[in-house]
Amino acid sequence: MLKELAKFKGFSAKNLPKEEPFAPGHRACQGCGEVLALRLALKALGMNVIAVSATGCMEIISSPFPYTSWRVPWIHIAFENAAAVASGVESALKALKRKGRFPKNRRVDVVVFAGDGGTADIGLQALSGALERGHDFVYICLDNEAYMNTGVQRSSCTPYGAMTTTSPPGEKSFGQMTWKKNVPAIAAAHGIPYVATATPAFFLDLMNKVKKAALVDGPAYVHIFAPCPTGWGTKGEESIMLAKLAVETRIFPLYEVIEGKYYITRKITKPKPVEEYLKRQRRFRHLAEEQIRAIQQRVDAEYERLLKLAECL
Amino acid sequence: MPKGKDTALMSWKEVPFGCYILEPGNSVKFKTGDWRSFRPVLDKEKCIKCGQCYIMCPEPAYEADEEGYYIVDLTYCKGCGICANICPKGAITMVVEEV
Amino acid sequence: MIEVRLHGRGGQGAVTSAELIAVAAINQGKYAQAFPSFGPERRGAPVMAFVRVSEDPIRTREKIYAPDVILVLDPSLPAIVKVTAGLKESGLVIVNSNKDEKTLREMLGGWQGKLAVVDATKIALEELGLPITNTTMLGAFLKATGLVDRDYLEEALTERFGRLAEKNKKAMARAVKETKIY
Amino acid sequence: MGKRIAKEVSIAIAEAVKQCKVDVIAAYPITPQTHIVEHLSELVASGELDAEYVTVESEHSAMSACLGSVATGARTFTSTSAQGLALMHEILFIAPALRLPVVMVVANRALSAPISIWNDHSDIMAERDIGWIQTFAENGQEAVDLVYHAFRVAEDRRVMFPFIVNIDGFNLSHMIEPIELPDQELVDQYLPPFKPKYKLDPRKPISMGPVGIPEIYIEAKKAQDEAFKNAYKVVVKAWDEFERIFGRRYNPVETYRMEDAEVALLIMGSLAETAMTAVDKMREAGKKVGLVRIRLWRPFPLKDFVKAVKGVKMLAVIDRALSIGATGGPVAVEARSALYQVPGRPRVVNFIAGLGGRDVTVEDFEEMADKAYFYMKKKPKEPYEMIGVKE
Repeated sequence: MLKELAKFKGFSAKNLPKEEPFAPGHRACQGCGEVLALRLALKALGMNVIAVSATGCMEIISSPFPYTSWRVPWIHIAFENAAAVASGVESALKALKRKGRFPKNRRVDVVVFAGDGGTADIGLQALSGALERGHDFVYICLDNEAYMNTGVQRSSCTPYGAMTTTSPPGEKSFGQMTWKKNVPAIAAAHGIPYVATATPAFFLDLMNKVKKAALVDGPAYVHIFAPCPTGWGTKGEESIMLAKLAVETRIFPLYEVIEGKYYITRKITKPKPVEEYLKRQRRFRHLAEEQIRAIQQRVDAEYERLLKLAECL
Repeated sequence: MPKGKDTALMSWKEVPFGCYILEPGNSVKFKTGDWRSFRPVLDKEKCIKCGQCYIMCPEPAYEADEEGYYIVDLTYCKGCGICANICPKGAITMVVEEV
Repeated sequence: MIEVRLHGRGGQGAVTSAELIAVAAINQGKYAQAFPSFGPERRGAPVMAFVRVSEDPIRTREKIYAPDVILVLDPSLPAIVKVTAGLKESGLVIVNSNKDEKTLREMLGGWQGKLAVVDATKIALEELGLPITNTTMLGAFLKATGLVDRDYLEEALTERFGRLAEKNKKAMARAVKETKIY
Repeated sequence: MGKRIAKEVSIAIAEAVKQCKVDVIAAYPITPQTHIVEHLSELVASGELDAEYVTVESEHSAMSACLGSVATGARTFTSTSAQGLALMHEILFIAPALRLPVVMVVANRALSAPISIWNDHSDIMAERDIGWIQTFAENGQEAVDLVYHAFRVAEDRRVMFPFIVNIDGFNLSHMIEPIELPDQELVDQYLPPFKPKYKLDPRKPISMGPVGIPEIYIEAKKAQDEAFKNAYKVVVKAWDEFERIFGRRYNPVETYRMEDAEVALLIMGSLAETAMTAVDKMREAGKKVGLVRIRLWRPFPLKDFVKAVKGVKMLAVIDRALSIGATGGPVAVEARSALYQVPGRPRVVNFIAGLGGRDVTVEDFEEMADKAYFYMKKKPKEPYEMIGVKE
C-alpha cells in the first residue's frame, strides 16, 4: 500500500464532510447523475482545491454568468485541454511554493473534471501528456457515455448497441457498433500511482477513491460512471438505481489500480443479467436478443479478465 | 434589438475583470425550485434519519434540521425524485406540485 | 564589409567556425553576423555557413551572394560543389587539401585568384584524433585573411570548447604555420 | 550597462527570459523556435533559472498549460512557430479574454502546405485578431529588449493582456550578432514582480471562464476591446521607462529618411534593415525614398502610423504573408483602411515578398520602390503583386 494512503481511514456515513464546495442553483437536468458525482467528488476533496473543467455539461450548468456553483477556485479554458491547464496550475503552484510566493505547507489539490468525450476522445492526448509528465493532480472523468452537452452524440465511451444521435439504429445499424473504450486501462498503462472506477450509487466508495486519488503523490485518474436521464432515456429518479445496476450486472465493475496492481473493490459474485440494466433505457430499446447476448458475453469475458488482473497480485 | 427591449445584464463598463465571477457559489441566488413539477414529501414516522436523501441529492437541496431529519429546501429541489426512489424506508413520496 | 562563405559537411562544424569568427570579431569591437544555411540537410550533406564582418553596424539580412572569402572544410567538396560560385575576382579561397596547387586550381574550376591551402584533415587527425577540421581551418583563415586577431579567436575557442580548447588551439596553431598561400 | 557580446539571437532571448525570472515555461519544440526553448531548459537544468519547465505534448497543451499557470499567479513564458502557433489558435483567443498575460516569442515562419520551415509572416498574420499585444523585432538587440518590455506591459494591472514578440525565423532566430544583455539589477528595476489582482487561490476563490450568455457576451467583448485599446498608453510609457533605464529608445512606428520622402516602403520585422540599405542607395541616386517600420502591430498605432506617412505620395507596403483572395496582404489591407479617412492620404501599393524563406535583397527593395514610382503615373492593374516569382 502506498505510504500516502496509510493514514487515510476513509469516510463513513457518519463522518461525511459538512462542506458543499459545489453550490445549489446549478442548471443540471432533473436527476442528473453526473452533477451528483461532481458534488460528491468535491465533497471528498474539500475546499483546498483548484478545479479545472473541460467544456461540457458540468461546465455549462455550473457557470452561466453571473452565477457560479463553484465555491472553490475554478477555471475553464476549452474542451480538450483540461489536463494541460491543470499541468500549468500544478507547475505554477510548485514554482510559487518553492519561491515562497505561496504558503509552502498549504496543501492544494488540483482536480480536473471532464466528460467522457473530453477525456476519451478530444482530450486524450492532453490527458496522456499530463499523466506521463507526472503532475500531482487528480483527473476525474465523469462518464455519461456520450456527448450529452451537444445533444447526445456518440463518443468512444458510448457502449455497444446504444442509440445516440450519431449512432442511430437503422437497416444497417443497431446503434453504437463498437465496444466502450477502456480509459482506466489506458490511464493505468501510464504507470501512474492511482487509478480507480466509481459511481455515485456507492457514494462512500466514490468519495474514498477521490480522496485517495488526491492523497497520492503524482497523477491519479478516477473514472466515474454517471447516469444521464436525458441522454439515456431513463427516469430521473432511477439514476442511482441504474448506476447500482451497472455495477451489479458487472457492466461497470468497481476497482482500483494502485501502483499497477488491480484491486476489485466490490466483487459481484452473483451478477444480475445485463438485460435487466439494458431494458430500462430507451437507448437500448431497439436491441435484438442477438446483441443482448453479445453484450452479456462481452461483459462476462471482461469481468473474467479483470478478475485475472486482480489475481495476479 | 427593438428599442427598450434591451436584454443585456449590465453595461460593458460594469463587466467584471476578465468576466470572472468573484462571488464563490453565488448560484444559490438562482432558484431552481421552479423547475419542479413533483415535490418530495417526507413521512417523519417512517424516516430513520439515514441521510441517503441528503447524500444522493444532485442539487444539493437537503439539509438536516435540529432533530436530525433531512429536510428538502424547495428553493432548489427540481423534483427529480431520486430521494424518494432510494429511500430505504419509503418515507418520501413525490406529489404533484400545486400551482 | 567582408563576407565569408564556409563550405562543409553537416556535422563538421562549419556553423561553429562561422560563429567563432563572428564572436572573435565582435569581441574585438567590430560588428559581425554569422548564420547557417537553413536547410533540411542532415549529417554528411554538403552545407554552408556565412559570416559578415564590418567596422560599422551591419544593416542587411540578405544571403551572401558575392563573398570575399571562401573557406572549404572538407577536401572532397570542391569536386562536388562549385565552391567558388559568386566569389569576387579579388576574392580568396581557403581550402583543406593535400593536393598540389595545380591540381587544386583545376578542382576549383580553374580558379586563378588568391588561394590558401592546408592539409587540415591530417592536422586534425594528429592533434584531435578526429577528422573534424573546423578549428584547424580557422588557423588557415587567420593566416590568410587577418580579419580577426588571433587572441580573440583563441579566447572564443576557449569559451566554446572548455577543456577541449587546448587541443583545438594547437591544431589551429599548426594550421597557421602549415598553410601555404599562393 | 552590459557588454556587447556575440550571441545567437535565440540564446539571447532565452537569457532575457531568464533575467525576467519566469516561474513557468511550457513549450513544445518546433523549428525555428527550438534554440530558445532548448536554452531555457538548459538554464532550468543547471539551476541558473528557478522555474518549472513543462515539456508538454503539443503546442495546444503548451498554451493551455501557460494559461493555467498565469491564472495561478506565475510569470509564464512560451515560444512557438508556424504550425505550432496554428495549433494554439483556439486557445490564443481565450488568453486575452481571461486577461492572462502570458508572454510568447514567435519565430515567424511559413505555414504548410507545402511544408516550409523558413521565414515569412504567414503564421502570425493568421493570428491578427486574437487580442494579443504584438510587436515585431528588427534585430537581435531589439528582440531581447522587446522581451523585457513584453513582460512589463503584459503584467501591468492596467493591461493584463498576453503579449507576442515576433522575430523572423532563422533570419533573426539563428543569427549570431552583437547583443548587449543588461545587468540583472537594471532588469529588476524595470520589471516589478508579477502580482495579479485575481488568481486561482483557495484562500479567495473565484471562477474564471464562465459561460457568456447572449445577455453578456457582447458587453464582455466591448470591455475587452476597450481595455486592449487602452493598453497602447502603457506600451508607450513602458518604452519611455525603458529608455530611461537602458538608454535605448523604441517607438510604435519607426521612420528612416522620411524627411521629404515621396515614396515610402512600409515593412515589419528584420528585413527593414535590408530595406534601409536599399533606401540609402536610392537616396544616393537622388530618389526621395524613405522607410516606415511598424514595431507595434497590435493594438495598431493608428495615429503614429498616419503621422509617419504624412506627405508621402506612394506608400509601398511589403507584406510577408498572403491573404488569399483578399484585396492585399494583411499589412496593406490594414494600411489602406487606416488611411482611408485621412485627407491627402498617400496611394498604397502592395508587394508580397519573401514567402517561405525566399531571400529579399537590397535589389528587390529597390525594384519595389521603382515600381512605386512607376505606379505614381500609371495605376497598377491589381491591388497587390508578388515579388520575385518566376513566371
